[in-house]
Amino acid sequence: MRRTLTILGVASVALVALDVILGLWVTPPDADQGELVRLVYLHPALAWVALYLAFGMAALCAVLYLWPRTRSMRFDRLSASAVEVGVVFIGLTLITGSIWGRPTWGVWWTWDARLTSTALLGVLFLGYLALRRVPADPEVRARRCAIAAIFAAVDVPIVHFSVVWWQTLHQGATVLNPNLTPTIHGLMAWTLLLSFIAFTTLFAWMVLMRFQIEELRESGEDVELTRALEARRAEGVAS
Amino acid sequence: MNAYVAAGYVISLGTLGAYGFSLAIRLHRASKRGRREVSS
Amino acid sequence: MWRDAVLIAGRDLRIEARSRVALWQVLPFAVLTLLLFAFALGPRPGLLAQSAPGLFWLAVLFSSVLAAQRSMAIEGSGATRDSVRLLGLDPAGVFLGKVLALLAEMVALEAVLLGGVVLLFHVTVTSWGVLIGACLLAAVGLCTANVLYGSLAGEARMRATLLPVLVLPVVAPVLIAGSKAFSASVAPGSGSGARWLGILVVFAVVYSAMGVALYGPLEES
Amino acid sequence: MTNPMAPAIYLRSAVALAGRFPVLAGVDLDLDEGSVCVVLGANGAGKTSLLRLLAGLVPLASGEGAVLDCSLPGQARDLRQHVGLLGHDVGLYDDLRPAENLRFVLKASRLDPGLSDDALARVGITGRTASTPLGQLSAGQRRRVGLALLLARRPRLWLLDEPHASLDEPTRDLVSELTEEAARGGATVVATSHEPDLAIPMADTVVTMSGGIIATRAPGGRRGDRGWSDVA
Repeated sequence: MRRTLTILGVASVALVALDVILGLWVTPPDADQGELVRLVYLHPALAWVALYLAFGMAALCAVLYLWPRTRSMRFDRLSASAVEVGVVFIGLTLITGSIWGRPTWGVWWTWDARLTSTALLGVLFLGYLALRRVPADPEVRARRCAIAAIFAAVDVPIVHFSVVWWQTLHQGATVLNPNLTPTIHGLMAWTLLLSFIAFTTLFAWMVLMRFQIEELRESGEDVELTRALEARRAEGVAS
Repeated sequence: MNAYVAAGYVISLGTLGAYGFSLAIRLHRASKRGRREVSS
Repeated sequence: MWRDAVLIAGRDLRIEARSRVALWQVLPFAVLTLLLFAFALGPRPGLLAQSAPGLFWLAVLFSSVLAAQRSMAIEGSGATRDSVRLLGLDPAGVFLGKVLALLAEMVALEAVLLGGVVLLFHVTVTSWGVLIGACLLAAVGLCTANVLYGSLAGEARMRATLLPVLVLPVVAPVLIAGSKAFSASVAPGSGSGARWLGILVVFAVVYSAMGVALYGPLEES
Repeated sequence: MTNPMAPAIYLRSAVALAGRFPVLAGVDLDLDEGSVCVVLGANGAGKTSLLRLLAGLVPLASGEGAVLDCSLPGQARDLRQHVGLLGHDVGLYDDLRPAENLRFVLKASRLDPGLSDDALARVGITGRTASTPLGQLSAGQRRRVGLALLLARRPRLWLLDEPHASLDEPTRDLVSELTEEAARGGATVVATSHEPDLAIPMADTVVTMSGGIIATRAPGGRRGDRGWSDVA
């Protein structure tokens, strides 16, 4: 397990570094957006990891945990790790999104459909993390969190449609905000693809690490359990 | 280099770096605690 | 399932009838929020009438969370929870029962708030059908989500602060769709109300189905 | 009905957890149908957790267990309907009147709600006390309503958590009387207690718990109607 972690770690750092070098220096600036387009090698990849990868994985693991045949605490830990890393990525998606919006629309935050639903989902999963911190029996906490993850995942399409309809009526998405990912070709397209791969690997590395932390913490507690049993019995004999 | 682009990259990479580093530390501490439990 | 639902709803409503919490605490809170909104936005009638749809649903949303806190408090913790779990009720029935009881309170609450908005904010509603439909559908959605997240939030001391954090982001689409449906019912002849009712229907159906399916494992915790 | 030979309660090195702490650390217990068992022990010895395990409310973390032919932890849910649990807090609704509380529970257990009135009469909850909300009754009166609930539901397993605690003389006698009546009627009774002088005379078996396990086991003072009693 440790070996895969280090390999993944090195790979993700290398890929991200390559993406940054290509994105910042090698690829040409865009015709109308100029240098600003370089954010395209960051924002879409972050959003893809945050919205689809992280929360898709969290929901999938939650379902697997709730399904009696495949129930195991590992899925609960995987789900929680995916959410925690996912929330970090969602934060960055929002930050890079609003940085990109500032020069184009003149404001840090616009009620653009994608930004709004991303923010809402971010808050939704902050609720998951809040629920996770509630002290409870591990199985009970796992069950609650799994159900919360499924609720959040089910809410994604509802949020998406209601925000998109709400937003288009509001100020017409297509008129004001140019498509965030301008049509690109050649080296830029390759770098964009690279950015997706780089951040997916980074995500995998982080989730695995977070998962390993939970595993070690859990195994630490199992060891303690056997010692706790002896201590409990000794307590009886002593009294 | 456009200021916004720089800000975007610095913030993103900085946060990811910091978070990755914190994960590494927590992992190290957890594995040390794990080993100490088993050995003692 | 329905037998248990009626039983639980009866119990909750009887407890409400005895303790009158919804009547003397949640209702004043709802009306109070309307006044606070008016104070915040200033007395100019045009502004209030224009923002009335949003304000109405905000008042409904916050009151629904308050009412749900109360409904979950009935479940109690410790001994009361144990004794109910010993009765072998069908979890889906318990869920539907609690939703029905909360729904009764919510519909009454919405009626009063609707009166308040129309009077205080000088709102003239043209198509009442869309508005009433939105209120009922949204109430179902709100109640199902609130009961689900109420049991998810678990013990009382955590729930006071955890329930709003959990449930409000989830019911945001109800707030959006509700407000849009309300403004559609106020603006003469604009036919887009149906779309928002569609969202409310989907929300209500999805959360009712999930409640019936997932309330069992939830109660086990 | 359970075949007479199989014990109503069978536990082998049963472990139950509260979070990470093993409240029950390997309990071995055998009790026959229709017998009364009293569990003594210091606070924190795990008495209440044992009752909740027997009620199927706490999962059996490890070891073997079967109560009223329901194996633990798998059939805990089916076991619950046959169990009556009465703790310090009676676990009913303070806003409702005693009769309303009982009718709710009886209807939920698919029993005739009419049973509530004579059950309440049997425990002496009548007249004005019967029509005041449970929240305004004294601890003793609330305990009586709890007992009335058990009488009406007639569960096959009675689990009483310190039934005599903080009760006046007549109510204590009522508790002992009803427990005896239930056992004679074929129910199995397990009660924890801090008053050995009250508990032992009404018990077939007396066990003491400490540190999450059963330390000692001895026969109690109750002459089982089966006429045997191995005088240790």
